[in-house]
Amino acid sequence: MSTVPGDGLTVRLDLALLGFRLDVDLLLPGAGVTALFGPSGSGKTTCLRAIAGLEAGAAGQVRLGDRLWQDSARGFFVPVHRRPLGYVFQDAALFPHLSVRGNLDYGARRARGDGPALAFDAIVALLGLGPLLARRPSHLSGGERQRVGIARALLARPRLLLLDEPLASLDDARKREILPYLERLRDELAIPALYVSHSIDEVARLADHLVLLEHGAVVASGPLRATLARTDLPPAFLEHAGVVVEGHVVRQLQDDLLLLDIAGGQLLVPASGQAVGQVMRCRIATGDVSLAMAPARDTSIGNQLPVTVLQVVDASHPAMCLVQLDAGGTRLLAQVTRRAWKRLGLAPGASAWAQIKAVAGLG
Amino acid sequence: MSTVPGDGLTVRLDLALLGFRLDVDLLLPGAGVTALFGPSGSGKTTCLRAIAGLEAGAAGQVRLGDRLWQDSARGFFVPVHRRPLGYVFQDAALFPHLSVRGNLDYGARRARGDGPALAFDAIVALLGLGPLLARRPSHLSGGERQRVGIARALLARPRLLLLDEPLASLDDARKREILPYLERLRDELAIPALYVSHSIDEVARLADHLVLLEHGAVVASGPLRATLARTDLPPAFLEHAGVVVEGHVVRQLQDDLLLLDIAGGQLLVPASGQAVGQVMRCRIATGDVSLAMAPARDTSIGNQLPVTVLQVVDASHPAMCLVQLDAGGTRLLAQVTRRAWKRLGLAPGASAWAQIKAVAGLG
Amino acid sequence: SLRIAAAADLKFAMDDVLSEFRRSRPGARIDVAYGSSGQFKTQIQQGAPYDLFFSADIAFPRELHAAGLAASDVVPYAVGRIVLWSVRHDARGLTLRDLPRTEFNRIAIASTVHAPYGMRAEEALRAAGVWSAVEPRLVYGENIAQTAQFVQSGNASIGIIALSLALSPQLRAQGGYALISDSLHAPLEQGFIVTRRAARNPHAHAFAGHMQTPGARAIMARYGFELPARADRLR
Amino acid sequence: MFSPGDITAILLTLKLATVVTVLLILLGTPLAWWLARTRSWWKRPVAAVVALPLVLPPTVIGFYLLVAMGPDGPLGRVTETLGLGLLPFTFPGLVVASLIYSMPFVIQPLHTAFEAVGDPPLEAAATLGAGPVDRFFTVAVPLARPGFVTGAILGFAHTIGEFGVVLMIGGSIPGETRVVSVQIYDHVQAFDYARAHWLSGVLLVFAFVVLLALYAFQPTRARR
Amino acid sequence: MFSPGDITAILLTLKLATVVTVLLILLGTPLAWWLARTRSWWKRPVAAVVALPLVLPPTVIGFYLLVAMGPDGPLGRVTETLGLGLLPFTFPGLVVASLIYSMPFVIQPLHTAFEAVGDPPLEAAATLGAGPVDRFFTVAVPLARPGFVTGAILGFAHTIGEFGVVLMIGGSIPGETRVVSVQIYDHVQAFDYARAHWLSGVLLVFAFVVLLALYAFQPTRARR
Ligand SMILES: Nc1ncnc2c1ncn2[C@@H]1O[C@H](COP(=O)(O)OP(=O)(O)OP(=O)(O)O)[C@@H](O)[C@H]1O
Ligand SMILES: Nc1ncnc2c1ncn2[C@@H]1O[C@H](COP(=O)(O)OP(=O)(O)OP(=O)(O)O)[C@@H](O)[C@H]1O
Ligand code: MOO
Ligand SMILES: [Mg+2]
Ligand SMILES: [Mg+2]
Repeated sequence: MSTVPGDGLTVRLDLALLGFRLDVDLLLPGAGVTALFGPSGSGKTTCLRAIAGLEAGAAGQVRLGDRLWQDSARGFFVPVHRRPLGYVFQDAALFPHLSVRGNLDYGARRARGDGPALAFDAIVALLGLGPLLARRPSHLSGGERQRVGIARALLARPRLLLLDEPLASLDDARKREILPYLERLRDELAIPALYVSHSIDEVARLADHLVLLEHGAVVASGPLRATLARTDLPPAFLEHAGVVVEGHVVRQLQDDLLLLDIAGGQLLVPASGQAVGQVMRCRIATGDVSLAMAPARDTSIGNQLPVTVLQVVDASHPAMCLVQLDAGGTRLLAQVTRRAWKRLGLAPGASAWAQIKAVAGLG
Repeated sequence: MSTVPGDGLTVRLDLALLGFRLDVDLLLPGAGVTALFGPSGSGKTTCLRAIAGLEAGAAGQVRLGDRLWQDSARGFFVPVHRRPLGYVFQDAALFPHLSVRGNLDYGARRARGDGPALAFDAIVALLGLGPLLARRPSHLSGGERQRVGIARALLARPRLLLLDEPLASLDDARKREILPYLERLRDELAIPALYVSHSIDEVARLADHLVLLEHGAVVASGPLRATLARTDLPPAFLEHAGVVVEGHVVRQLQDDLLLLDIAGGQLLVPASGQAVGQVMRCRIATGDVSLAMAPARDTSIGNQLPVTVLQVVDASHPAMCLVQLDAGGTRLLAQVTRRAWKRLGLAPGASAWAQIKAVAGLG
Repeated sequence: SLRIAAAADLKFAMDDVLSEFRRSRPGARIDVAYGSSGQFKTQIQQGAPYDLFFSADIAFPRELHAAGLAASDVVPYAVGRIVLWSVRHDARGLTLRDLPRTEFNRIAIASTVHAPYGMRAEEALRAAGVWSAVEPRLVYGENIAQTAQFVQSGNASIGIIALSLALSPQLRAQGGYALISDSLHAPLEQGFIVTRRAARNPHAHAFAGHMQTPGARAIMARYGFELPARADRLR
Repeated sequence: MFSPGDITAILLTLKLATVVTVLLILLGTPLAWWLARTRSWWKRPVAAVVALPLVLPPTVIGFYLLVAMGPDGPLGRVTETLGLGLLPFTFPGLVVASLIYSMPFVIQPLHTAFEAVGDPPLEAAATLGAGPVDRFFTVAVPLARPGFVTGAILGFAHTIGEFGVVLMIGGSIPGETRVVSVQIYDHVQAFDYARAHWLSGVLLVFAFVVLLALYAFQPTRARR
Repeated sequence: MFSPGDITAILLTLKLATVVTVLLILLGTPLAWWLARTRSWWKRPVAAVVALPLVLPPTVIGFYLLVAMGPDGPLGRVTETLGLGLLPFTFPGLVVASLIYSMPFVIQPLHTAFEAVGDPPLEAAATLGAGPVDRFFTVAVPLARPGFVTGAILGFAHTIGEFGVVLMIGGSIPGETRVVSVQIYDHVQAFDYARAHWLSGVLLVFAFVVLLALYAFQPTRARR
């Protein structure tokens, strides 16, 4: 992940639609996944379309690394088909006159060559498209269509991936199959991706960078961890987001657990393929952190860290509050009842123990 | 909720599509929400379409209460437009030639009169469609389109709601706005709804009845609580599902909490509008239950119940297992690490304390 | 009122005859349709509301008469003549025997299948012994007016058209013509009938009579029609 | 500029083209709808038969119609029995002939447009309680608007311009069957080019305006 | 049954209809595409002008073409300067005239069909690296197939059947410009009804087969 201008994705766009204006100025990393998050109608799709060059009315600049794609001040505009990108449309946008295979081949045959090559068969297998290859899109289910759209974009060997809610109509099982694959893409291919999603789980898992859009404007933009630890964001967002921590694997334990060194302590995490010494990312949901005044014994809770209370903010339900904690350098966010907050006599500066019920390894 | 045949929705259908066969025999309650759950391509949409009468090739019987809709053995078939239903299509299927208002009016004007009447303005406000009324569907965002589709179906005053992933492309905030409304619909209107969703949260929150589809066949069908407490279902499903408990509100506490009487004890739950004496439903996710050998003190965890371990089954991650617990009549499901399971020396029949980090009130 | 169906070659002569006749019957509504004689015959057989039928070929009114569709005898009113006509060349000194010359690369005649003027043109070309020489260069007009247009537009270097057209105000100014000897082809006998539906139409009988008046005959002659003997009735 | 005959012919033509276009849309719509929706074996043969009159020369069609509608023809017998008299050489006869000849130009675009409507909006309408007729008028017809515009344009223009059939079946009776096309044709045949040009020019300008107005009903393309 | 003249005419007609249909598709496609995609102010006027030749009687169009292509006409001067000679009374002349007259029947359905394609599939193709020409041929054309079928059917049938223009510009030269429509017309005019019926019958049967074959290219409706 890098934020060197010459290496990243610069998006400075201004576009007026009917009753809506998109006005963004973003400098995004040139590798890894940037999540685009925001309520319905906030301009996520419009932003992706403008970056792709599909919005003729968009003024501004788009630059990927050292390649300028658009600079309306200079009248410069690289047409869509010359921008080496892969676009997964919100509604799949498959070619109705081609079979599934025809749709996939369409992208593969025009692959612009400089993006990473992916094996046709591997992608077909991953997305479970084997039995569907001969079908027409009109004979597919909603989720099947979306999977074909993902495969088609990947096979085009893009240098930038634009994903508009690619997993929205997939079941959890299928999501869990595809997510690791997208993670691998992120890590191995080192191509940047812009990922629109309504699912914080997906975002927390995949994204390195987070952009929050509202009413066509950028509310927040920054590295995932830093952004998630901010308490000035809308509570509904914070609650669902949780925090993301990173650490080094120090030991592999039996029972498929890993011991992770993080700033301020150690965590036990379900293994997900990392070797000792590797960096691992985990998400800790606000709801999975409880507070106690002393470490508990004889509990199935495997992780307990001494923490200092930093501040408390409102959660979206009045019975609850969000407590920001510092665990020796690692920021945590706990959602507890106001009742418990009072009963435990907590206040900023107080010491306590954070009991972490679940830590999700994010690969 | 009733399962008297004369009152419920009988669906006995057999339909062959290209490379796919739907063969279901369901008796669903005549009120409340039935969730249709299953992987992509499992036949959820096809099943909804067949119930609506949109699949001409479907053989079998459909009956809503005392009204027969279809009986192919007798050559009886009520055409779609005479079935008083509201259908929210997976892809919205708005009329491209009508404005948003035109789309809404289309359903409202043809409202079949026997379903419950809903105020136009209320629905428009709820779904945030006010500023969009004059727009064409082609000028809407993905989520906006879906919201129009929901409003249109509701305004048709249906006696049966068929909802095909109505919230799939909506953000969490918007979902949280709409869900209580759907809940109110469920409770007040007493019309049955079939709800396709990939989100267990939505399902657990809304559904009274659960149908699991796989490869066009019914894997499980039954009341939500009973079905969620089954441990013979796919672990990926169980993990995400958690359990649902019901109890009576016995007291309103300060800090917006309610005290709930359930079989085997009491629970503290964030209030969501219930009065003392009312029944309230809560979902307890598997990840929110931890086990301890003794009650903990000085912790933010507000709910601790003495339990007996019933059985343990594999979770989808090898480091984890699912433990079924009996809390004096209430079944709970805890997801704990195998390491903790061993460390605490747990086994079927053992006594322990269930610490419940979060209980989500479902209204 | 009076409705007349008249062969296309009569266009100019008939217009003049009619303007005279109209003067004698103010108030009467008189319409003429000019067209293909054969088509008129078919239409009258199917009940077309024409009171008088002036055919370019006397055979058609005869057939109608034989079928009982006439309220009068068949009256021959003119004999048509054909001419060589060109706007590109001076046709005045030419004869049919000049046609094989290469400068006449396209030669227009009316349809030899159904247009009376075309049939006579073919007969004349054969009689002059040039048919096989010119046949590859022939282009056929659907009727005689179209044939004249082929020539007039310069697309055909020369053509065989009706004398009545060559003498018409519109074409007289352009090019010149050479009369083709009527010994080379059967006579273009033209005849008319009063149709059965006009049996009791006084205007129809009046106009039939008017055609025999010296004034009408003079007009016909001016447009190059040869006139049959007065009141000569053929059966 | 214009003779009274020209003006009569223009008015007559307008009347004919309007009546024929309206009737063609009314009659052609159900047939085109059937063609677009049916799964019957007959679909393609019927569609081909609709286009078939096109391949015969207009005058020949006119001839066959003349014979069929004449006193000894099957159609003529029917109209006479019904007390309608004979159709040839009357305005209604012209209308019938033009209907037959211009039919394919209206049916074809409607057929294509109805096919392009697709199932989803019709299904959505059905679930909202719209019966077959209701959804036909409130969904299929509005969505097939481009086809209606094209069909009206082709049908209207072709009825104005066609004259082979009209000449044969109409017999060029002023005020009754002598339409502008016949009038222009007569001017050309009489070498009266000035009047032919004038009349053609007026016809073209007028038709241009009508066509432009029809195109104004063509919806513009949506952005996404 | 048939005279050698009939057979020559049939073959000539086939050749003409085929050449004209192919050329119309080739020439009409870019124009229809422009009409469907442009946001230019000219769009509707141009679309109206394309349909305009329809409103003039075929023989009158033929007359104007005859003059324009003649030695003193603007087109004739061009063809003569180019050493092509004059077009009237030649097969190429017939082709040019038929192109002009049948053009709207091909342009209109193509225009409608291209408009129905819509942006999404073209945008998807662009993001997959397909340039304008590429996506035109691989996306727009296949999706507009119904329009091509309709256009081909109307253009083909109309070229076979139209004879006013052909008569005027062709001069009815056997083997060169005397097509079946003229031949049938001649038979009818010569009261040779038996041969007219025969030839019409054969033409109808043949055209029916061709049209049916064209319809076989019409995609069937998708289920959802
Ligand atoms: N004409 C058809 N239309 C839709 N699906 C078809 C058709 N023919 C066969 N199928 C198959 O039927 C199966 C069931 O499709 P259905 O749309 O009911 O799935 P679903 O459960 O709604 O999936 P999703 O969650 O992806 O929307 C799919 O495997 C699909 O490929
Ligand atoms: N032609 C248009 N097409 C799409 N959206 C338009 C158009 N004109 C105006 N808008 C508005 O632009 C806003 C942004 O739309 P956009 O599709 O980018 O939203 P989004 O963030 O992707 O929402 P969703 O999550 O619902 O897909 C919406 O409020 C929409 O109504
Ligand atoms: O008047 Mo004719 O029938 O064209 O020779
Ligand atoms: Mg969107
Ligand atoms: Mg589905």
